[in-house]
Amino acid sequence: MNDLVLMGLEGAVLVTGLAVLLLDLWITPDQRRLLGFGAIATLGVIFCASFAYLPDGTQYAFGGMYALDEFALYFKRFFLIAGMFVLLLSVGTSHAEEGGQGEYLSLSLFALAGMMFCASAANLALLFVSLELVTVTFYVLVGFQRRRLASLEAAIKYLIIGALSSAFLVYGIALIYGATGTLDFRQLASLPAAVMESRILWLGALFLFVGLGFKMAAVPFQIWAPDVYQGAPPSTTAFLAVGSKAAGFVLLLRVLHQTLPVLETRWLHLLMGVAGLSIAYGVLCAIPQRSLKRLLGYSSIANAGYLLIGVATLSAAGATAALYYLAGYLYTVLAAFIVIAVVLQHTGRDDFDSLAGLHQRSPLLAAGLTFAMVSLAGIPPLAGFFGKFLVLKAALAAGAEHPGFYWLLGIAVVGVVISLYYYFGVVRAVYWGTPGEQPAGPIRVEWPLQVALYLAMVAILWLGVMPNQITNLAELAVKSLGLR
Amino acid sequence: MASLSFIIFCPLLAALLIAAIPRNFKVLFRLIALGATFLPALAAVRLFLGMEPASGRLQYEEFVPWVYSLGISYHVGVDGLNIGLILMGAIVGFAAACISREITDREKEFYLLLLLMTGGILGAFASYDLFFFYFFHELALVPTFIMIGVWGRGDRKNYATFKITLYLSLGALLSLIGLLALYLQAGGQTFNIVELTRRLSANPLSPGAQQAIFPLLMFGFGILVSLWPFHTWAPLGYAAAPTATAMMHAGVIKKFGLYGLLRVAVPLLPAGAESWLPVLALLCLGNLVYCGLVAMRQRDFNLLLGNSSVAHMGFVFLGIASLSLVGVTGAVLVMVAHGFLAALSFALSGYLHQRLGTLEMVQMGGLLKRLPFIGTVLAMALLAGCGLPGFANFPGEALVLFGAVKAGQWWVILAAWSGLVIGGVYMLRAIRQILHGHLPERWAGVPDAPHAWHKLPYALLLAGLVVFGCFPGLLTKRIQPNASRIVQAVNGPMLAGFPGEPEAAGYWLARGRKVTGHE
Amino acid sequence: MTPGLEHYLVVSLLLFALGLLGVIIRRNLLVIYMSLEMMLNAANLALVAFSRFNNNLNGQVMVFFIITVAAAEVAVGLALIVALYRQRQSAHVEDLATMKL
Amino acid sequence: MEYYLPWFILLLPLASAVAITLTSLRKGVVAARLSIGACVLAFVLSAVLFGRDASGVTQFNWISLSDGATSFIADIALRLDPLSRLMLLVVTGVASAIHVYSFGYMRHDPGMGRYFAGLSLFMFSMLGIVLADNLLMLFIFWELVGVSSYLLIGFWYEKEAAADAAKKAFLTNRVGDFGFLLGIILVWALLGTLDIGALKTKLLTDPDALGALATAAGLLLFCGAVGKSAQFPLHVWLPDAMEGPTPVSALIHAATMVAAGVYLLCRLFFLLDVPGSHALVVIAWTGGLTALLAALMAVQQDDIKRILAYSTLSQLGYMVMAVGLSGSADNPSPAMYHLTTHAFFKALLFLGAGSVIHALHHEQNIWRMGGLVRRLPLTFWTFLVGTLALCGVPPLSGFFSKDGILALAQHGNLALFALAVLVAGLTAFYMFRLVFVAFIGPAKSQAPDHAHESPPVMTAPLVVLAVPSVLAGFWGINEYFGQQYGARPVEHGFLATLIEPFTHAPGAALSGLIATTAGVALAFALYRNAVTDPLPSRLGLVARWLRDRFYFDELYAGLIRWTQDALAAVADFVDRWVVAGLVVKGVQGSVELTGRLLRLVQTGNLQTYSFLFAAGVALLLYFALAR
Repeated sequence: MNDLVLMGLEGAVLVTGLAVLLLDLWITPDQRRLLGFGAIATLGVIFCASFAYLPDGTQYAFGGMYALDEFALYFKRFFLIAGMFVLLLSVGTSHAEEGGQGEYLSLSLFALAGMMFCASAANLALLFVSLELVTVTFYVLVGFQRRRLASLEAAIKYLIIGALSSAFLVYGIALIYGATGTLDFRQLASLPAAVMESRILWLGALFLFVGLGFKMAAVPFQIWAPDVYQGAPPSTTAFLAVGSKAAGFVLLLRVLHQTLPVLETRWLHLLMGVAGLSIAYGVLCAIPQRSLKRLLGYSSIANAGYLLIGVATLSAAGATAALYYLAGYLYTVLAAFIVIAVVLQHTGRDDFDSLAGLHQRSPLLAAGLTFAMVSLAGIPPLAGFFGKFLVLKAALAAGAEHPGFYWLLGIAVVGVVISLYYYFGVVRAVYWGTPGEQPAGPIRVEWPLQVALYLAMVAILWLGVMPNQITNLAELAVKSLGLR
Repeated sequence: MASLSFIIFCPLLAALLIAAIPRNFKVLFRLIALGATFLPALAAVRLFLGMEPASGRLQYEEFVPWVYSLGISYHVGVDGLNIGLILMGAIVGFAAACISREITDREKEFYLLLLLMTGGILGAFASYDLFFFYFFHELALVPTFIMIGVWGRGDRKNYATFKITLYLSLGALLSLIGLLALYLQAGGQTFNIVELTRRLSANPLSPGAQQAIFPLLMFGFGILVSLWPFHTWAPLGYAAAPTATAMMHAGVIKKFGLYGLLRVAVPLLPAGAESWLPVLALLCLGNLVYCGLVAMRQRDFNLLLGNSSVAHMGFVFLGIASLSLVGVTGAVLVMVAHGFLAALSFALSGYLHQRLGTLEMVQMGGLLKRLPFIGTVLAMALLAGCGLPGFANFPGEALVLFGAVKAGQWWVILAAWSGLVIGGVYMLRAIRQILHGHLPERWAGVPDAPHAWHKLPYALLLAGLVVFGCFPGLLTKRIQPNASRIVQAVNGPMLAGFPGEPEAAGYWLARGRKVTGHE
Repeated sequence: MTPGLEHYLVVSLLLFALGLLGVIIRRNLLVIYMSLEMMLNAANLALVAFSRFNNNLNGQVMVFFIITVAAAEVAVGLALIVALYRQRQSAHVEDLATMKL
Repeated sequence: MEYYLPWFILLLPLASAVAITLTSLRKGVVAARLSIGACVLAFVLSAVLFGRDASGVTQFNWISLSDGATSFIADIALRLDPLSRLMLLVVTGVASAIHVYSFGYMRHDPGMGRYFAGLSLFMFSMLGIVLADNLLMLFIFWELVGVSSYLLIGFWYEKEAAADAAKKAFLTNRVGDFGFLLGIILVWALLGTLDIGALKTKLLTDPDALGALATAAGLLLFCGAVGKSAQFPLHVWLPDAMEGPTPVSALIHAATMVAAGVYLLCRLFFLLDVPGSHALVVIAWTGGLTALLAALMAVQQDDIKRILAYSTLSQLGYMVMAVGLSGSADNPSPAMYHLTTHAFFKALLFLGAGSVIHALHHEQNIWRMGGLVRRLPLTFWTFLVGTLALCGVPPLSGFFSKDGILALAQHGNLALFALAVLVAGLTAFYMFRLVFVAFIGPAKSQAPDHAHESPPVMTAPLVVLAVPSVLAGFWGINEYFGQQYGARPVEHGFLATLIEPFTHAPGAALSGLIATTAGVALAFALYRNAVTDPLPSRLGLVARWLRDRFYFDELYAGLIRWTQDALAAVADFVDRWVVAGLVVKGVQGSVELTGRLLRLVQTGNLQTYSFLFAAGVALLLYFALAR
């Protein structure tokens, strides 16, 4: 029973998902919105409930499969917030007409549950299952607009590359199991050093990293990201950019620091290389981009790189930086996708030209997109600045031991500068792009979206001006991971 | 009223207020902006007069911990080094708001950004915390880009926007890395400059670390100040910028890099300064001579001003690089003087551009006849720009030259040549082409500034130049104690630091702990 | 001769490599998908073999999970491929390149 | 009271300038009254000071910085000693006359307010130079006179020539100031103070304090004088400066400002006259050369003001030469003496020329004048007095002051003596050429027929100035200045003063007289009745060289074009095309190109994607396992 209580948050989300699925059968279409709000409200309750958990150290459930600590809670709250925004977004936009709102909602909730499980995975089996729960539901979510070829195409691409990465992941798990005879994180962590030297184990860990790298959209496993971001419905893309990426990071951090701690130093160079390549690739490819969603796809690759810098330092400061960065990134990306969703709805396009004159058609949307871009560009006082600040600080600190970080810093700085070029390109299109022949009537934003957008903007600003609370939480989380 | 936080947050909160007002109330935006810049200017004057001049102590301090775990706190105060800049910045901010009458399009956003700029840069000057120091500067910097992009002029507007954005961001990031490195090397516990100064003067960093960090700061800040050869953004950017933006950036925001060198880089990294400042002293010749020569060739008045502003920065670099009391004091004086001067010149060129529609100097001529007020002020500004006594630039530049000779830098000869002769050539050429000579038919109806209200910003800025030109002692006696400490941190036996503070190490941390109740 | 761990592993690796090769060079989505299944099964084989030679059952439990998840994946994947086929009358990867660069 | 008097004197004109600028730029008469009042009051106060023999220093702290090692104290410090007391009197006196004259001359110019503001500003700056007891303060006012001169030369800014001349004057002066500033900096670096009194004490106690750099320091300081006093090679601006209103030429470009260079040399004589310094030799020869060149050029000028301008140049050369020759006597008072008398009679000459120009409605070419004796009698007679004084005809003031210099030269350097005598002859020649052609000879155009004598407001100053031009030789000016340098004043009777030159150095006096007579005679022979200039046909190429001022302007124009302007062009090219173009655009372009190339990877084809994914894995394994 205690086990179930510890797992209560995920359980509640799953039950909500099932309830939505069932209720959807009985209610009339006009009530569907209410269903969505109900789900959101439930998530809100669950979010509040998450503060009732006060883990003293790490608590385990289900024979050590499931771990609950501050680290897991940090991410669960993160995912819950992401989930609430995504549901708001999907309720506010009407793409659900095609498939059925109920299904979309419940699938999102299942994906959310998967992510929350990821945060607590303490066993390779749970890692695999929770990750697959996320991935498989996302196959459907990406392809949800199945009459739109782009959505379908994105789904198929995501499916094939995702399955490929799953195969590597599974094989990696097999190899780790082969080398050590266990799937349990605690047992893995307490293995004698001799076993840790095994090349098979290292190979397995690398394969595992392939699977996680796919989730994070880090180079060289980034190839799917632009196409899928572009093709998927905006709410899905937002969830993909925030939740799915964070799921990859939460698992990576846990595997790095709690599961195979002796291998940490081996990871170092690998992570540094991947981080540098991700930043460079994402930033460079984004320069000529004209489609906003695709641009965010590339930007997501670059941001994975920045996050990986934090992770690669293998220090508490770095991990804290990554955690804070993710929090800022969450609101920033959500704000961007809320705007994109509305613009898509009204113009059917998401290229820069469709943004022209946006500041007249809807000052709110223009402001929201500006907030998002400025924050992504890492400019104070918004959240993106403090995130980059912390990441750079952590990298510099790590540079004392590993001079390679100085190179990484160089790439990061140049990356930021280049990224300004296209982020400001977006702002420019919003404020002084010349509108074409499209009707320039004002865009009415539905109130759920308005609320969501306002909340996201406030959060972006708040995180930037008052980062103290989040950094404190992140520090607690990192401490529970065993990092000092 | 005269608290520092009021000076900083009055414009920032006014910006929020403007954001909240619907865009129909056009008059209101301007009124709010005027009020929210006038009050800080007034307060800054009071602060300037009210501070204890010759002690070099930190005054009007305010301290609020912010992110305790990282050692970040909101800590503002004034001493001799920044009081001049704060005064100048506040006055220029007000003048820029006055001058922005020409903006008739999207006033709401314009004034909002202008206020952000003003508040941000004043905050940067007042901050004694590295984080806020940087944070506030970025807050002021970004509106520059947007303003150039939206309200800029000329067909090269877009190119200029991107160029200035990329350059300045690169500079800011480099300096950020440098600041972070400094913070980490000093133990990673506090961003507080006072505390850092104390720690580092007791326990200096290893020379290797200093020599590695100093260039980051030097080039980072240098790019922000258009250090040769990273200067090409400046003339282009200013030529494309709307008047108020050019005034604020060239006059005030640009000084941040110089201030950073003096406040952070040199006193905290004395060994680094010792080995890198000679490089700076050589590069500043690029500003002084090369950019001066380039300015001689410009046909567009704004490009001329832009290049001359770059050239003037060379004096400040030279003064800092001289590492002598006289030179450093002169450098600070030039910073303040150039702030007034650059703001004034760009305000005037903005007036000309608005009335004539062009700034091609060959098309002008004889305008003094039509514009007795503007023309006279312009002539005075240009003469001030070539270092005429009576205006604040002269004592500053002279002190820099004296200081540089004392430091044994023979190239001061070239600097003097640049200041006296090359500067004279292009400034007089401008007067000759714009104000003197025959008045072309097409400008026969150009109106002068009609009444006192229009004349106010120009008069205010000119007054700044003249007051500090005639009584530079007002500033130098405030600067001296601090400049002296900076110089002695590098050369002498005395430890850098702030006089009159409790000497116990960790005082600031303890203070922070007390306030937060944090363990 | 009784087959040792190495033999199983070699077979499993071969299967995995074959599957990967299939994914890369085949153009029909269904075939690609079958290749992917083959890769998963290669992992299953390895897991079972390891389980046998490590003398614990964790690996075999894992295999059940994998088979279950693979089934779900196949269900969703086939549905998507069918949906695509309905729209384009084709299941070839060349017809899936509207989004690029 | 004596403490405040010099401040009053200094600040009165400034107050007037500020008041005019702020209130009455458009009200010319008010402006004139303010300005004249300030000037005359300053003159009265100067006379009071002079009468009291006040001396001492008062100061206001301008900038003061010091730490253990260095101290930099720049005070606005006013020094009263014989040199500044008399100079105050001379400057304010001449200026008062000229201010009054200007009121008549500029009567109908709409810019009169601006004119008087400029004049007052000039007075302020000039008095600052006279009173300065600090090198930096000296430099400040040095620059300020430069700018007021700039403003006044360019007074008629709509005239292209005036605007150009103003610019040229300012920039040429700037070149000299460049050296001056370096000199000040050098002196400060070597001696550690800017205070003139302190410098003097330092050098008295330790004459070798300047060391090996004594010559360099002296010459750099001299650069300032070269610029302001228009010595060769920076003499080119002064003739052009005649584009300004004539009273300005009289005040600034004849009597006071251009003499400031000489005053500077005398003020800082203790810095030049140190053992081991060869600066004085260079100064003497520069002065001599300037005197000769300018006199030669004056011979072939046709513009009445330009002739006077070259004459001024030539006389300034004389004074500078006198300073240079004073090394042995340690007393440059002859230079100051000549400066004083020159101020009187040259101001007189310029005002006379102004009266002529005014009467002829801005006709300045002497070959379009003639017969003005009858038309402008008062102007003629005063002009003649000035001319005679300038030529050094006894017993007029110029004779005594010039004789002092000739005696110095005879005593010190025979080559320079010969040169000085030659210049004296040339002076007499070109001045009487002017007098004969413009006043006495036949009328050469219609213009003189309608000429009328100027109003009393203009002629009165002429008379006032004529008095000292005649009598200044008997006032013991030389001895007064001598006190400054420790010379014992000698009491002479009137007669003794009159014949003193012939008893003291008869050779010099006689040769000067002979040269003057020869000059006048030659002028009489050539120009008594000339309608056109006979010299060009007789001298040919030489005359052309003289007329075209030895092509110095062209030479400088070329020099600037091929050095500074060329450098500027190169720098501009580099900035535009290499730094901004090649480097910045190159970096930008290559980054963008990389981006465009890199994204070609995203083909959209699933097969490529899975291949790249697998390749990525392979790459990862290679790097992770191979090492």
